Amino acid sequence: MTEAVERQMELTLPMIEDIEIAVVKTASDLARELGMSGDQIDEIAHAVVEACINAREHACCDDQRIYLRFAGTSSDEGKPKLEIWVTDHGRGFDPETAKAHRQHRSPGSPRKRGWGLQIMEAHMDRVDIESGPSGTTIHMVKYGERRER
Amino acid sequence: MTEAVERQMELTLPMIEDIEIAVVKTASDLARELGMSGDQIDEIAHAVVEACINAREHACCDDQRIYLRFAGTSSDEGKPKLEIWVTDHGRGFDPETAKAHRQHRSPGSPRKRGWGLQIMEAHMDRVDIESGPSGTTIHMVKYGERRER
Amino acid sequence: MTEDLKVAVQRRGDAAILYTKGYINNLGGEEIANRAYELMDDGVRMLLLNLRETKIVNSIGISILIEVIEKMAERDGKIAFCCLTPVIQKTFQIMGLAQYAQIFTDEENAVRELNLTASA
Amino acid sequence: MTEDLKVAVQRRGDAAILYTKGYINNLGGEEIANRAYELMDDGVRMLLLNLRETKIVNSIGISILIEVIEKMAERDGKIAFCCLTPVIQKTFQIMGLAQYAQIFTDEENAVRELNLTASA
Ligand SMILES: Nc1ncnc2c1ncn2[C@@H]1O[C@H](COP(=O)(O)OP(=O)(O)O)[C@@H](O)[C@H]1O
Ligand SMILES: Nc1ncnc2c1ncn2[C@@H]1O[C@H](COP(=O)(O)OP(=O)(O)O)[C@@H](O)[C@H]1O
Repeated sequence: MTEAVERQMELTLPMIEDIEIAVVKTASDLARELGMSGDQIDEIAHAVVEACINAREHACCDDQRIYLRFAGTSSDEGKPKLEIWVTDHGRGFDPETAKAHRQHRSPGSPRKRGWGLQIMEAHMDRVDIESGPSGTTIHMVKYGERRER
Repeated sequence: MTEAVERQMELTLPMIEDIEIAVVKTASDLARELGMSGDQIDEIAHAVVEACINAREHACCDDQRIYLRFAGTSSDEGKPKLEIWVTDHGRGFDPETAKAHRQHRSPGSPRKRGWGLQIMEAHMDRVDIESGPSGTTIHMVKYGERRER
Repeated sequence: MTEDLKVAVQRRGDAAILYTKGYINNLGGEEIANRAYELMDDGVRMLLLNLRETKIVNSIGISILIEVIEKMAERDGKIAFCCLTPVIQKTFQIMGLAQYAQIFTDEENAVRELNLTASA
Repeated sequence: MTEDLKVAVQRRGDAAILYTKGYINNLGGEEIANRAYELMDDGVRMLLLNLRETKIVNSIGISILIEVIEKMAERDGKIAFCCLTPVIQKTFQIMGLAQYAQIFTDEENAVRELNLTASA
């Protein structure tokens, strides 16, 4: 019998260069405590990096901060689960428009940008975007493997 | 006539290695906006570094976070002023005892540690410590030069 | 938090192996690009990027690598990668980079397949 | 945020100049110490630390530098510093380091005063 683990963490970080590394560190520590595998931790890391650089690059807000919330659970009953919310108080955007303009692999001319949302979706089990004139929240969920015993 | 500047910022940071660099960056940006000189900004930077590494090294708490608050003012009337609060929810300490055991420059055997509080005091205009079993807050104040015109 | 990208280069005749260590963000990508362009100016037409010590990348950094691949292709050269973590490899696939550059599991394989001559 | 300390060494006969770039924290201090011990093992007895590209230090990093100064003194060698920012110089004074090591404003002065021979 392993114990049930519950983890909560909230952070308010300055929007400065490479601040995503602090987020990666925090998310990785949490995911590890929940018993996620190395590759799963890496996927979470790559997803939060993209969410953070989007907040820093696109939010364009006076409030130069990124708000993070992590909630993790892990127990014998089910798969470990880590939820992450990345919020900025920036100008927001229309996710549908952004997705429509998303870059594709067009042979011969891979486009420069527009991969962030796709990377988040590819690495996480669920990505929801809530965005409006007072800011954006990216909500991401990752499930680990059921623990072996 | 220059405008009066008021700046407030609160952050909640993970207690991870080198997180003080994020604090230095934030404090430096604020101090610069208030019109402080390069050396004053550097002094503030060195003081917050020591406050943050103390929180990370000595707090020993489950709540692996450092709480920062900055409040800056600058106007034609007086000197620019930056106040910084560095808080942890750790085990606390007795500042008087710590000060009594503080290292001195003893020729031939400079001691390894015990300089943090002295560095903060040397670089800032005021340092107050509030500490108890539920944590520690270091409150520091720095005044800039009166602006020339 | 300290994740400055470090780059080391091993020249092998007309080819070179570039080793990265750390986070490939925009600055990291530019650092790699600058070194790659120096090598290209110096005649290198086969460049292997060994990412063994890179555990994390971002989409801006990788988009810069795509530019480097394109510039190398314009000069009829080739860029290949080796020693990617599974998640970086997956990211390369998402970004379509895997279409324009060969990816090898380890350096030995890459050196053999690409016929990289010994250190000159 | 990326502030990994970088160290470069210039050997000058029995002396050496060690250039630092970045934040001198515990890891940075240890990096400097390791390079200094290598040089000491290799016969260097006069070591100038040029901190021109270091803008920030912490008390743990500096306490490691104090250890290096002591180890060098045990071997009848000497460590000196140059190109400190005013605030780093002040920090050195607070920590008493200024008593055990000479501090020069610029490298030229240090090289002249310490009689550092040209690059060997
Ligand atoms: N936090 C955000 N605030 C405002 N706009 C955003 C935010 N995140 C994404 N966007 C918008 O969505 C677009 C697509 O984002 P993404 O897929 O990450 O690609 P990229 O960031 O490379 O442009 C961005 O170009 C931007 O216009
Ligand atoms: N945030 C803190 N929480 C608990 N104890 C602290 C804290 N800050 C300082 N202390 C105590 O005060 C002592 C003196 O601190 P300082 O002058 O910074 O020297 P050093 O950190 O090098 O020991 C520390 O050794 C520690 O016992």
